[in-house]
Amino acid sequence: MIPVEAYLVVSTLLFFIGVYGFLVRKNLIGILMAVELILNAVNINFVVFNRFLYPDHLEGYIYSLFVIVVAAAETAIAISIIINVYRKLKDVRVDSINELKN
Amino acid sequence: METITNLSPIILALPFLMFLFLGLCGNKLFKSNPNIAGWIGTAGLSVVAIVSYYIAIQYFWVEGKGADAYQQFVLFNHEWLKMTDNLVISIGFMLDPISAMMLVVISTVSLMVHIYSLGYMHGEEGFQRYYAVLSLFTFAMMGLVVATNIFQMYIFWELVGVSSFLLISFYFIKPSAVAAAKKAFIVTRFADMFFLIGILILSYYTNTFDFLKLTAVSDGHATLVNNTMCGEMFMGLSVTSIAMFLIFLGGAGKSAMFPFHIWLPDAMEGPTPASALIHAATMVVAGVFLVARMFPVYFFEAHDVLTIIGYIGAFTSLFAAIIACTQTDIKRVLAFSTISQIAYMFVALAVSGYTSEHEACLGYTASMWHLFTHAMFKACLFLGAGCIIHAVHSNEMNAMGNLRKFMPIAHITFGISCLAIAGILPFSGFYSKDEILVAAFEHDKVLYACQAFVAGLTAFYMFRLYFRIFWYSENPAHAHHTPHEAPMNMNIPLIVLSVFTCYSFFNLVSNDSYQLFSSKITADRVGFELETNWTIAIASLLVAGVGIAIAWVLYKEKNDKPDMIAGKVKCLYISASHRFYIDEIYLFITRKIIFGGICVAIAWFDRHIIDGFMNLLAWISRELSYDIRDVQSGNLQQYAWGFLVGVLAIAMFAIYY
Amino acid sequence: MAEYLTSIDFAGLFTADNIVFFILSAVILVCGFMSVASTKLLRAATYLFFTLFAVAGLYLTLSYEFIAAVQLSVYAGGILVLLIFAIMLVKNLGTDTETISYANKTIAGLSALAGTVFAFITMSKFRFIPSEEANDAAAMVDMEMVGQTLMGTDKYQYLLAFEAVSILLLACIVGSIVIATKSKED
Amino acid sequence: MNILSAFVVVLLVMLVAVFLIPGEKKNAIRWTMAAGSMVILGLAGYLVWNFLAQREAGATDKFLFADSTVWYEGVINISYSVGVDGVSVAMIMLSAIVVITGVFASWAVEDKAKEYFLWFIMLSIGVFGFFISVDLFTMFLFYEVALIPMYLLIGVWGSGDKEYAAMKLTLMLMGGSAFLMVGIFGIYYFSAEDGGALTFNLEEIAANAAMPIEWQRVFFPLTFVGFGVLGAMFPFHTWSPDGHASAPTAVSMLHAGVLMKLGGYGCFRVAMTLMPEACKEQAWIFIVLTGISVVYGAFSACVQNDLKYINAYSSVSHCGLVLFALLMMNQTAMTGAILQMLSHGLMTALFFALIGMIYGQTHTRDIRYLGGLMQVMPFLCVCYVIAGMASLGLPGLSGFVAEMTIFVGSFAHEDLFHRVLVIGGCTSIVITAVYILRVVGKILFGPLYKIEKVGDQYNYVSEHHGEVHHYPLRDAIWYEKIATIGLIVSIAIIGLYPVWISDMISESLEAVAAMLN
Amino acid sequence: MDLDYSQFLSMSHEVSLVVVLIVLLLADLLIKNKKAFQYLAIAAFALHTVAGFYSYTDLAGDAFAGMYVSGAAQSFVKNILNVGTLIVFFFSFEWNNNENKSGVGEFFFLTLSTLIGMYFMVSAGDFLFFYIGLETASIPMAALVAMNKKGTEGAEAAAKYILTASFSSGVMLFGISLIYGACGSLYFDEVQAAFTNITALHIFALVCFIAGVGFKISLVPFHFWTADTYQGAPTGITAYLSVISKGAAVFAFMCILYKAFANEPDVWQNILWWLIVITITIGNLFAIRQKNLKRFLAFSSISQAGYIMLGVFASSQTGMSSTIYYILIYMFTNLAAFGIISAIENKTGKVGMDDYNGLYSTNPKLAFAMTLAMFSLGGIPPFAGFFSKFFIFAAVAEHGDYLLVFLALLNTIISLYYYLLVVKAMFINKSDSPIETIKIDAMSRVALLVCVVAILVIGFISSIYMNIYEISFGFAN
Repeated sequence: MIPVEAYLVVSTLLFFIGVYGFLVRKNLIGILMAVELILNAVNINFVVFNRFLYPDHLEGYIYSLFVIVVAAAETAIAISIIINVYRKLKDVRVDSINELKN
Repeated sequence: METITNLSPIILALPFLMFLFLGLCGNKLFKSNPNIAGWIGTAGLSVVAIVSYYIAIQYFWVEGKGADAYQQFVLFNHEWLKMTDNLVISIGFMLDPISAMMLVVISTVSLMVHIYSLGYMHGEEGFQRYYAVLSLFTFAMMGLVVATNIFQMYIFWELVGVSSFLLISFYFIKPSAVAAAKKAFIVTRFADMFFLIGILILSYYTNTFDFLKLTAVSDGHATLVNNTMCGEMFMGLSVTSIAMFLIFLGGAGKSAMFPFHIWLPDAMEGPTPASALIHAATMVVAGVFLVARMFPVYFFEAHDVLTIIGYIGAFTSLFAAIIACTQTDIKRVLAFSTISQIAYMFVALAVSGYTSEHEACLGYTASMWHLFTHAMFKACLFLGAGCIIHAVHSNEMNAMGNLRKFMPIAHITFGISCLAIAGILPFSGFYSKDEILVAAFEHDKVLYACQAFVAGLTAFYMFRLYFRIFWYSENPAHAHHTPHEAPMNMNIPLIVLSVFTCYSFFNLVSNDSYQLFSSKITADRVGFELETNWTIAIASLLVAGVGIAIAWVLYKEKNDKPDMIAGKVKCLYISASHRFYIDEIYLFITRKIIFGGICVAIAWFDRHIIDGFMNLLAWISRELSYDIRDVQSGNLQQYAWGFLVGVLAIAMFAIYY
Repeated sequence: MAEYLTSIDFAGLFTADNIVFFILSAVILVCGFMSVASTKLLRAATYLFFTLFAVAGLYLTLSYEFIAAVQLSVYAGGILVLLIFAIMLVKNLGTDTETISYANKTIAGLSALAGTVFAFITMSKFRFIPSEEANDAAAMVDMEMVGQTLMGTDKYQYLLAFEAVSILLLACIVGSIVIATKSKED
Repeated sequence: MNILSAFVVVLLVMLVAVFLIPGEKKNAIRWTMAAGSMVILGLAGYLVWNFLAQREAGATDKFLFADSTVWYEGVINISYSVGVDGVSVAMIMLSAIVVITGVFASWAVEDKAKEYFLWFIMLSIGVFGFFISVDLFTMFLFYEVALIPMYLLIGVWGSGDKEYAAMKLTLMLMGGSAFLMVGIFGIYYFSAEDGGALTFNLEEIAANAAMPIEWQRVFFPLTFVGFGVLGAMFPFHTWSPDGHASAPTAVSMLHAGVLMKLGGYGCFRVAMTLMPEACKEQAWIFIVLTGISVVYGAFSACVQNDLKYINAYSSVSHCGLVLFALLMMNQTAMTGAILQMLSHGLMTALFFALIGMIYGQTHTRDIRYLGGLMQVMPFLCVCYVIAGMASLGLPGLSGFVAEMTIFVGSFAHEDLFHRVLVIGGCTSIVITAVYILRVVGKILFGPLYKIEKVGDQYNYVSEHHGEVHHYPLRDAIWYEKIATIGLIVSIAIIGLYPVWISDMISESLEAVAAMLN
Repeated sequence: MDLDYSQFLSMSHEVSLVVVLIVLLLADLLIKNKKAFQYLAIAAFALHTVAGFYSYTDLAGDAFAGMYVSGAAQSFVKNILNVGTLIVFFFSFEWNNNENKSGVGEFFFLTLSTLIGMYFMVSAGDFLFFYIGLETASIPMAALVAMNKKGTEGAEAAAKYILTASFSSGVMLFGISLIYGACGSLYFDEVQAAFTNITALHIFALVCFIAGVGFKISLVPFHFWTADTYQGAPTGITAYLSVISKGAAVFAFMCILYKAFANEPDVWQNILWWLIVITITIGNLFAIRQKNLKRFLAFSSISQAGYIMLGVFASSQTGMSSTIYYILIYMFTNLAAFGIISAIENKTGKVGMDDYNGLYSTNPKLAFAMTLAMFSLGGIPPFAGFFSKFFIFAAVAEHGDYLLVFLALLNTIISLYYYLLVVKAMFINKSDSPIETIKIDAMSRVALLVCVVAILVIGFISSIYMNIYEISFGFAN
């Protein structure tokens, strides 16, 4: 049987790949994609913990379901906001939303 | 007794009320005719004088004499400020030989000055103010001499200081007067600080301010001081000595002893009558009075201090006399002469014994006697000088000369007073000064020699003054501006005071008057039989005669001998005429070291270091605020990075800390 | 070290389960990394699709079919499509290559690496004890159970969350419309 | 209603009244202020008389006219408690005098007079509230209420570098209250033994005396420094010169006259009374600091050129003496300290009033550019001399009484080191004389400087950036006279007949002094 | 399976708000007159608010087997949120009438959606429900932020907000997943039981969770979005974000810490200690030099968040009550400030601090109200802010951490400095072209009056704080 730790390694790596992506991606949509990676990593965690450690109840299972749903909603709003940014600035690069600072 | 008690408050209350009345409404009420203010003041003071005389006479001849000694009466004593149950400042009235004598001195001179000023100050701006302050001074001086406790004395001590300030700065438009007033006040204030510290030390140990308790004597000790302070040491010195020395320093300040003497010559910037009253007759002897008041303590518990006082006095008298020989401003000459004469009184006290068993017990009497006679003749001299200045509109000797034909009354009274101060028989100065010399001779030959020499110097410079004013060659300016005799109200005081100077003529009538002081005013208040020591008397007469003779030779007529002599001892002459540069030293210390060094440094320190530190704090937060502004870069990914690093750092901190 | 290596049953590693897991993990990680490292955004989206797919596969191996299905339909079918729409909508975005400075990469990479290492260290301190029931049939989830869990009101049942999330979705729809509709001034 | 609360209520009524009067009716506002502050003064006089009568009749409570209403309970025990002992009565009297003279001194405020007086009343509320409170919370509340109006009063109506000064003053004082607040929490949470009901009531806290010594060591310095900042203790005094220099006349008066007293009063009432053991341990540190204040302030004053700076530094010196004496911890010295607060309050208010009045005409306070004013405005100048004399401790005026009580009391300390410090402190009486006379000699006496006489009218001539201004000069007007005479009379009353007030104060200090010894 | 739908009825606040939501959805379709719609919306919500107070006492206990927790404290907090939201609606009236004509219905719908999300957070008894509440409260908020149609700021602010929000929720989820892995449950009470004998993993999970919530509360270093978003958002929304959203998050956070992590308080207290100090200091330092009032208030609200967290840190009944009390007063105070800014911005479009120079001479009443708000924020008596600060410090002092009190108090000096800068601008600074005398609309005026009265009197009415104390449940142990 595959140990929980193995899954954890995968999810953690995926999580930080997502974080890395968030930090380096040059445009907003790319950043949004990185967020999806992060959420997937989290989901793996929930599912694996549920499956291997606490199979009595479906807590992690349901949680990951909800995360997927919320992620979808979030993405929808985020994309419409990005489109909005594009409409205003004709640009979706991160550097372009740099008016508000200091 | 009851009468005295009932009358005594008048002596303090009347001048004070007069001060308030004249000070508050004088300007308004007497705007059209300021003289009325003067008359009211004089009238008030006459009442005070009468009451004072009455009390003094009653005390000396009726009430005062106890079984073997004069008693010390506390006529009233009102609690004024209660610090602890024992340390209470009261305002009271103590009647004993010296205070009774001082009542007479003060009221006499003050009355004379009041009368004199009616003429002298006539038409001056601030006439009412002048009389108000004179009343204040009289009040303060009276309060000082009748003090029942040392703190009351300190209170009035300060008050005479301030009235002196106000009188010196009477011509406040003149910068020199203002400077002199400031100098007088600050120098005496500086000395007062020592007085205060002395009081603090004394009261800390004895737990009382009361003179009666402090000066009570039994078994050859000032009991209270001996019991509480004996053996207490501070830095290797006896605490008693320290305290008493500090108290003496307070007196030295008021009495212009070296090195606090610098304020007195400058104080002559004030109106001349005020100088006569304050800076010649009364206030400046407060120091002598203080030491006399505390005499038992000095004598029994701090005799070493008394010795120091003696040497300081001797030095000061010599020092001032030398300077007096070179001054050309007549009021300054008189001022240095005052310093010198007061120093005499200190010497007398210093050499005195306590009871007639001790050697030189007449020193105390002599000191008080000299105080009395000096007050009279010096006031007379000053008032006379006032007349002269009034006449020639200058203080400088050069503006005078040959005035005897213009001002006969001034000439005669001035001459009599000069004789008195020179110690020529039969004028009052002879007796008092002679007793001092006798006492000094008995106690310490060095002091005697010094004082005898000073007596000669005194005679010299006083007659130098006299000749320069009344003889010498006439100032050509007088041709078109003839000096004239002063009005009557100025001359009467001169005459009255010179009569006092000549009081020794009464000796011819009765021996009692010769014994007047020795029978009544002694340290132990018992009295003794005074005998003239003719050896010393003749010696001092001779010395005085020599002095007068030299003055006669040099200054009777205009000649070049004085300049020649001055040329011979150029160095001495110049430094003496510059008062031995003591003022310059003071100026250096105050201006350069205290102001320029300490004050400026502290002010700088305050602005730049202390305040700078506070501003630095503000500056740091502001700068920090600007320095970290780029953290909020506006870049989304940097925000996330900050978030991540924050999480990691906090987690590490929480785990490993 | 040698002792540790010998203690591992290398032969036992190559079971079917393990091989599937390795492959899926490799796909997840490699494609995940490619999706953030790729310079072309459309490619990145494609890599992301593979990653999502592989994650769904992972769920399947854990016999959580329903969640795998949701993953596929919502993520691959919904979110990714949205993303691609957006990429297409924005001019040149699909074809532009983006260059990222090395400094940026280094800092981000090091931070992420530090995070990873740190996460590993913390996790290694904790002993996860697998449930004894983990391999039982009880651990399998059938649809009825999922339904009951979602619709129940007892403990470990999530009707409330289900209802709550509906409000969220509704609000998000409204929100998206508000933002996306061109205002009259534009 | 309790007579003590009446002070606050009357002020609140004034606040509302002034608020309701339209801003253009300046005279109505002024007379409302005058009437209100008359009432306050009357109340204060009545309070003093009644207090003395009750003590005479044998009332032995620590605080008379005590009254208490529970405010917060349970979670935190706060009550609105009032009460006065001799010390607070003296302070209330002082405040009443300064407030009414302050009103007259502000008579000439034209710009936004209404707002000015609103903040002025607010300040007064804080002051009176502070002195009547015996509950630490309300005390602190009123304390801060008194501080904050200063910002606007200086910032809006001040002169010179007013914005900087106002900000500095406010921040430093609030910094002090930050220290203070920690101390107050400490006091509260150690106000009763374990399990006892915590309380903010000063009397109960003192009675419980529950704070362990190791905590006292922490909270005493915090509290003392907190109040000490307001008391201008070295090295936290630098707000004072700038603040006073920039403040409008009446505000300087109130601030130096009353507000700074809050510091000393608080040090005594809170820090020392509630944490006596730590006070005994640490007093020497603060004695050294305040001793430095005394001499340092005086020396600094000697070389200042701005009249207000001189007076501000002199306040540093005098207020230093207050704390110095308090820390000597015997009845006489503490009595002296309270007397000094009283006396300094009155005379510094007088000083600032006079400086304001002179400045109002000459438009400069720099003593280098003034001279001979005595001929021009004799009334003001005579008052200035009197103020100066009070400041340098002339007998017959209040300063002497206070300083001498302090010196005698402090010198009674049994420790030699302390006595030596007292001697050091004594030097201040000389330095004070120096800087007071410097001013008097420079600007009041001497020939006219920069003043020209045209007919009967004197004009001050000043050149500013090549422009020549002629400011007409005059002597005091009636309201200025009321303000100055009122203060001088108070100073003289204390100076001439101090025994009643010193007894009143001394009585209240007996218990505290006994505890501290 | 036993489905007890009647449990929904015990969620009176939520149900009532959902009803309002539905009514508004329908009304938006039916009523074309935007003004009338606004009146209706405000009236409906006001009704809900009032009703909220009546449901105050009869509710207690849990529903849905502990997933939903409601007690007097939660009810009270919801009521506070209601009142705050109502005031925000009042202030936004003018803006909705003019600039947001096309999106009035959406404005209300989205705002109320986020509000219901906050209800969920407040009443959560389980991490899942909490998470959903949090997202409900934050995702639609991005849409609200983007409603600022003027310029590019709204879009930028919304983009920054939504992306950082999703990042932070990712981190928080990671933390929650680890908590789940370590504790085996997501119900707070069960986590409490299991969250003992902690390891590094527990702490890491906890920190991730704190970061996620800290993002909402804008604790440093999770605060970066705050200033940008506040500045870019419509002023009404900024007010809403800074007060309502923050208040709800703090309370929810407190409940979770006091319940779920009650067994290991030292760990999170230690973390919070530093977070608070850093938050207050950094917030203050940034606020010092801000020239845009909205941005200025953003940083001020960051440092205020630090102060609020002091009550959480205190971990006691007093701590909880003073936190709620602080939120209450902070709400009125900050809303007053934002109300004035919003009113002036609506009329003149000016939000710079320099624009406020000489405001007192032209708009004395507004300047006066602003001064009150600034003094109250700075904690100056006798205004309400003083009491809230005092009580929150008292809670920490009761906990025994005097050093923290001291540091926080030192920071109040800095904060006082910049609050006084605003006062200085209005009263002292001279301006050649001050903002002209403006007449603000009746709605804002009423709301402003309410805020000012609240600032003036709340502190003096002791029963408010005492009642809050009664209903606070405090630390679980």
